[in-house]
Amino acid sequence: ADPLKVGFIYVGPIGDFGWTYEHDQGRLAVEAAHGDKVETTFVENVPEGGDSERVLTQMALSGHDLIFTTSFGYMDPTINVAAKFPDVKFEHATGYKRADNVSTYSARFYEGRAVIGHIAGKMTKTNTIGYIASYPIPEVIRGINAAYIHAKKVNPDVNFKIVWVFTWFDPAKEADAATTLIEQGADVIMQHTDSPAAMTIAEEKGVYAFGQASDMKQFGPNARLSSIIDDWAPYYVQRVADVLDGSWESIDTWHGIKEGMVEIGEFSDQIPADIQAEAQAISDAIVSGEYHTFTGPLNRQDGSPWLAEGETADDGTLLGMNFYVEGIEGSIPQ
Amino acid sequence: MLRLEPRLEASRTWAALTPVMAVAATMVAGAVMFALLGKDPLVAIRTIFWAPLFDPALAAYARPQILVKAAPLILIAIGLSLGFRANIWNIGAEGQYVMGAVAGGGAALAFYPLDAWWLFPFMLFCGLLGGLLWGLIPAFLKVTFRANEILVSLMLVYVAEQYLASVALGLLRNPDGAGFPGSRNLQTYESAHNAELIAGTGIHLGVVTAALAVVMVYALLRMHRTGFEIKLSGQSPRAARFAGVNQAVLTYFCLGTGGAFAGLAGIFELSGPSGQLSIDFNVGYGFTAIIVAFLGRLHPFGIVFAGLLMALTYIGGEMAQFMLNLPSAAIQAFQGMLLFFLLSMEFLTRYRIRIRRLERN
Amino acid sequence: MTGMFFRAQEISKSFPGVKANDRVDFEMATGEIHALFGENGSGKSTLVKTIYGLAQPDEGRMWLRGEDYMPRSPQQARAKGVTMVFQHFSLFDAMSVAENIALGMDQPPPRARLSEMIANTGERYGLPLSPDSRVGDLSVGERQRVEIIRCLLQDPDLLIMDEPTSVLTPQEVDTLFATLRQLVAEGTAILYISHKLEEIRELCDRATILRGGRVVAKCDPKEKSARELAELMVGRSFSAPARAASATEGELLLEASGLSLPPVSVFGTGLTGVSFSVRAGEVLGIAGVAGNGQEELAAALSGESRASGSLRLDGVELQGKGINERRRLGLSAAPEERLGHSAAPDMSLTENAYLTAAVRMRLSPGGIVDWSAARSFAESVMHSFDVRAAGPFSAARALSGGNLQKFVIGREILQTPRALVVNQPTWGVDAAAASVIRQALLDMAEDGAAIVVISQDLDELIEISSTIAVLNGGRLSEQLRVENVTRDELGLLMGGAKGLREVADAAA
Amino acid sequence: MDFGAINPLTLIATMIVAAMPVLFAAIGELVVEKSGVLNLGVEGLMIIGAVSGFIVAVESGSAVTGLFASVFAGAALALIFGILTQFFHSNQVATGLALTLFGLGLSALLGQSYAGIKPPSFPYPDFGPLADLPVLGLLLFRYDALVYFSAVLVVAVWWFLGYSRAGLALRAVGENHDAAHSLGYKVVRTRILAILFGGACGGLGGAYIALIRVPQWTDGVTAGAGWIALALVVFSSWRPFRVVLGACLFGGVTLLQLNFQAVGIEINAAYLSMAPYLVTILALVAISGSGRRAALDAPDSLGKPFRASA
Ligand SMILES: Nc1ncnc2c1ncn2[C@@H]1O[C@H](COP(=O)(O)OP(=O)(O)OP(=O)(O)O)[C@@H](O)[C@H]1O
Ligand SMILES: Nc1ncnc2c1ncn2[C@@H]1O[C@H](COP(=O)(O)OP(=O)(O)OP(=O)(O)O)[C@@H](O)[C@H]1O
Ligand SMILES: [Mg+2]
Ligand SMILES: [Mg+2]
Repeated sequence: ADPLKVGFIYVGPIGDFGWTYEHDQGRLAVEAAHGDKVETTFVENVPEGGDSERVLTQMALSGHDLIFTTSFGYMDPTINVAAKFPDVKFEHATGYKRADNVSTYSARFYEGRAVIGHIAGKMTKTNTIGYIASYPIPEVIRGINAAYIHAKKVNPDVNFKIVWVFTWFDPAKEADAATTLIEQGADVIMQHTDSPAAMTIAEEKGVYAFGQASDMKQFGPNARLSSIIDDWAPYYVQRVADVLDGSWESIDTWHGIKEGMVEIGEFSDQIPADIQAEAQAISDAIVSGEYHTFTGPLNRQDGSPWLAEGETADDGTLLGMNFYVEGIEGSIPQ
Repeated sequence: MLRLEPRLEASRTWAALTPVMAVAATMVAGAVMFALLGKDPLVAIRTIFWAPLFDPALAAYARPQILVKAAPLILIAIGLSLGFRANIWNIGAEGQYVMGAVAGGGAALAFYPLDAWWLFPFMLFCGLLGGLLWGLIPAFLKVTFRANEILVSLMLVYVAEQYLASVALGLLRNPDGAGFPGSRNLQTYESAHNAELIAGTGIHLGVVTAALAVVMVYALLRMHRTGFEIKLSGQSPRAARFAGVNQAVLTYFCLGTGGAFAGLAGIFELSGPSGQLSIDFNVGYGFTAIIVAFLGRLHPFGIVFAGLLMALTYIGGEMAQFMLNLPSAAIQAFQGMLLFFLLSMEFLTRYRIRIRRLERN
Repeated sequence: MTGMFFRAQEISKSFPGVKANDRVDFEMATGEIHALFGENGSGKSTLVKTIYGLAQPDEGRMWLRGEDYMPRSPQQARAKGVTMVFQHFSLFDAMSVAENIALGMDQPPPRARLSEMIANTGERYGLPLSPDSRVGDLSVGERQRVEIIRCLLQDPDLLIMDEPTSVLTPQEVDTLFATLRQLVAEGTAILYISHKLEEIRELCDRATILRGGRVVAKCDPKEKSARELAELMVGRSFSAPARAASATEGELLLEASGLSLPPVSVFGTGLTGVSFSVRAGEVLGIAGVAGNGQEELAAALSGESRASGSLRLDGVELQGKGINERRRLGLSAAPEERLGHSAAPDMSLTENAYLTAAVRMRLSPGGIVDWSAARSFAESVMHSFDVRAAGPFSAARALSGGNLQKFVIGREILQTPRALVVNQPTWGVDAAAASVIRQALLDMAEDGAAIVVISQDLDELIEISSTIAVLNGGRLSEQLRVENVTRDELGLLMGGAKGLREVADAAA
Repeated sequence: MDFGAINPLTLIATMIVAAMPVLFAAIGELVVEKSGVLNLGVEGLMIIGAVSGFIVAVESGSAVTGLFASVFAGAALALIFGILTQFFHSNQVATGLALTLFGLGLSALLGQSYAGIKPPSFPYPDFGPLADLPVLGLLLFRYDALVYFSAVLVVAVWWFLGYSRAGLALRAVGENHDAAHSLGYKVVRTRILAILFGGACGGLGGAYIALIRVPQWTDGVTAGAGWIALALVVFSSWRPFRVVLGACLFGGVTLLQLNFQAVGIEINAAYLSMAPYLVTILALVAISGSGRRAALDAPDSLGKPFRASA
């Protein structure tokens, strides 16, 4: 039989070493895992909006059986095109609209941030952690909260300096942001942007940082403490297998460390063994389900209660999270 | 020895021939590049130029899509061409496009979920106005302070982009969008949706408007005093003043028209193919349109041709990506080469090459 | 022919569509002032550009001091002692005098030394200049000094001057001639191009006359009358314009009082309290050296710039009215610069006819241009004024200077305005075309129009004006009957004398 | 809110480094514009310089070799622009934009396999004890070598334009190309050389981003710096030293904005990010509206095509 045709559309170039790069790694994993049974194709740098709808239609027309649409902004185009091609299956990343032939999937990156938040809280000497944030959306706010809660837990004096750069990917600006934070006393840098620029700066200035999206070890051999890696490969390989054996159906997936969609990069030797062990313990507890990143008691920034003692956050609140937890300074830009 | 001799009048034959020659030359140069990338050059070229028009599976869908993709380019370029002919350099159409979309989209969303026949025309009007006003800023600064409009309009692009980001995250953010940036999708807002006119083609009112704009500008240039004034002030500003042309009015007119057309393109795109006002709503039509305007030699019909050619290479390029695994960078470089060849061959319309012997003792 | 200082043989040069030089033979001796003249477009500039290395001939040979000479660039020409002052100044407004001069030299000395040389040379030839002033701030006469000093600093053996006097006062011309004679006495040969035949007779030892790119005559200009020279030039005889004996002046038609205008640019001149009045049938001549406000006055009258003061046409106040409104009321204008001001170079004659005639000829009712009416108007201008061109579709730039000038003046005259302002109607126009234009202006006056002619050519003004006034530094002198003034008096007024009384004092 | 956290000295030092890419590109474009040519393709030149500098640095293991490569690559791309505009008389605005489009595509193509690689590091001159001086050490003696080179370059361009014969000729060509031609200056040759110089500087500016400032190769790494450089030339009214000032301001506004955020001053970031562009517009209005002298510095033949008349 003809090989299964699997298409990917990417919002950036596959060489961005961030978001799109990791999705493309997933594509390559599909090829490796399924060999001759599949043929994969991709179109990169596709703007969200009308262009993506056209590209998706053309892919559907040209005989693709399964199409991964790997950016939030492809949500409505995916739904539109899926309605016209009921026989083609779609997988949309990070969105919330589904259909009979459209699944959604996303990763619980915040779980990873809990782990590195813990490490950061322990490792900072200046008690100042710099956070490079992209856009004020729930996903990013979730990450800040998760990291803050866990840093604060182990270091009550910790203080987050957050700068919003309003870009996912602008190496020069990210580098500037890192420099600024370091000059203002941050000795650990976290980022929710995709380029390794901040890591490089951290290496240069002798402070710590965490890899984001990919491991980034080569950019900061001394600076890098650990990393949160997006690993789409297990999911992609599985979903293709589902189509191949006919068991594919529309589902909503939100996977975390447990399923391997979020991976904590290897701990650096800079982290003392006991802290490594603690961090590993958090990760293990999350995997086993014993522990939820957002477990009460937690208040909102304004002091109003959010979660009572022992209560854990529901996915609905997490997905729409638009507030800081108590203790974080500053406000979310509007 | 080869000699270049200027022609007294631009050659119409060459004007028609050079685009063909430029495309041919690009195919040759592109073939070399594709071969270096390890792809079959003939297949690659064929895919880019042929598949969108004749591929059995894709052409029926892709053909009207070429019009859809070309429409904003043509609409913006035709507006810019007026200014360019008058020596008024609006290179900020990208910003005017954004502001048109923001203004029009904002107007529609302000009334959400109103169901009224007048909303759609009102939205278009606001889009036009948004682009118009954004275009009038460089006009005002040029007329009042003699500030260079190239730079002012360019700077305003970045201001508009920042403004877009701020409203996509704030004011116009979809309240039902789970906190994600971006507005409601106008495609699901019945009275503001710029729906396709012929089912399945994607052709929407913006395509028709672009065609109308081409005809209007053609008529303006050919028959109306304003068209004459535009050409005159472009060719010799002093003669224009002597002819009684009011340079300030003309500046407002050209930058305003360019802005209004770009704004219209923005709101058509937003309420139609794109649907959602997001941070990355604009994808460079405003800049590409400048090149389209020049490739079309600032002539209305030339702009139509250039716009369609650009759209063809976009769509063919996408096909080459998923059919042949060509990287998008290769397509972009290929388009760049096409532009260079078109620009360089234009000189054949203005010069003739003479081969002659040197006679010297 | 080795005895000759410079010799050109069978020089030919073609441009698309024209043979600018056609087997031109020509020679000069050391210390000779040689005139080169001919109609517009007869190939004078092309020939001298060849000598200066700016153009390479298609055919032909040249010798300098008996050696083969074929400069490939102006630098090579300068290295051999050949320099040139251009018809259109080759100066850089935003730069200083010293920088401008340095740019024209191949090995300029250090700045301080150069300034010293400029001062010395200026003193020696009576051409004072301040090395540090910006050229843009200088008057036209001073600009020419910059050009000349630039040449003199190179100790030229052959100095080429392409129409150097068209912008000078008679007094400045005298100074220039003195300089040139001094140079000749020092052994420099001068090749002198001019349309002013009287000047040629006064200054030059020999003359070569070009027509249609060919040498048509060589003569000693001192032995010929100006009229004979002119006839040699155009190849036929022609008559001087005649003023009808019956010409009578009617009532007051155009009246300006207290027109003032601030300078538009750093380098410009303004206008201060300009007043005059012109009757129907009267030709007012406005004399003056270029750069004393002529363009500004023309623009203030035409409506291109907004001056303060009052301007009335037949009692109707024109101030505050735009150029087309003035045309509608009957005041038309023809500016000095043909290409790029009166006419758009790349547009057809039809479009150029529409350019000013839209209002009076009603060529665009309701904004829609009636191109066929515009074409027939253009054709009638071409026909009435013998404008030679391929047709109304020819681009303005394809016309020779004289033909284009006939076209732009004819275009105004055929619209039958009540008053017409023309600036430099015959500048750079050959004698035959000039006489056609002057005659047309006189005819128009005779038909009852008021005419203002701004010109730097005193002979022309004396020939056609009924009254005359002098513009200096943006001020207009009193208006005098032409019979009551002499050339010298006018020259002094042009040079800055405040009024005839002062002129009289100077004479005493 | 705590202004104390902003250390003015480090901020200035960082601003200087942030200014380098646009400074190089702008000083090159200044020379190009002084010769009367408007090259809107600076962004394309920078990105090509960035990618080729990066590739060569990685392959040769030497950042300095990479910089030389970027200079050549920038000049080579600029040569295409030069040939099209000077020999084929193509429109400068359109050709410049096409250059940017082509540069972005080509750089992405060339750089495909270089993403995610760390380039060799760039030498910092060792000033020994000078670097430890209290204030001056930080302000003057702790930069990479290119910062010092940029100072030399700016002074050299200033001297060249103002005091050298060739610079005088270049200005003459930009001021009035017809007059320069009739005096025998090679207008086209001068402009081609200026364009090459501009390309070399643009390439160097791009390489500075990819090799020193960020340092890494990613698609679109120059992120609009070329456009800033263009604005900067006008902002400085074509004077070399003002380019330095402007470059620090431009590079600095982003840094200042980030610093404000980090100390908790809440100004809408979008509006702060607009600031540099609004400032340029204001500067443009100020120099165009008031200073007649400033207007004089604008090369008179800027952007006009030159056709030799003989
Ligand atoms: N190559 C060109 N570049 C710039 N402007 C042009 C060019 N060709 C035509 N135009 C202008 O565009 C307008 C329309 O020109 P077009 O060539 O269609 O008219 P035409 O050929 O004179 O008439 P027709 O199409 O009826 O033969 C006119 O104003 C013309 O001056
Ligand atoms: N660069 C050129 N390209 C095309 N034609 C040219 C060029 N230069 C001159 N010509 C033509 O060659 C002819 C001779 O021109 P030239 O300038 O030598 O005349 P001229 O005698 O100096 O006239 P004038 O008295 O008006 O200065 C004219 O028909 C002119 O149009
Ligand atoms: Mg036609
Ligand atoms: Mg001449």
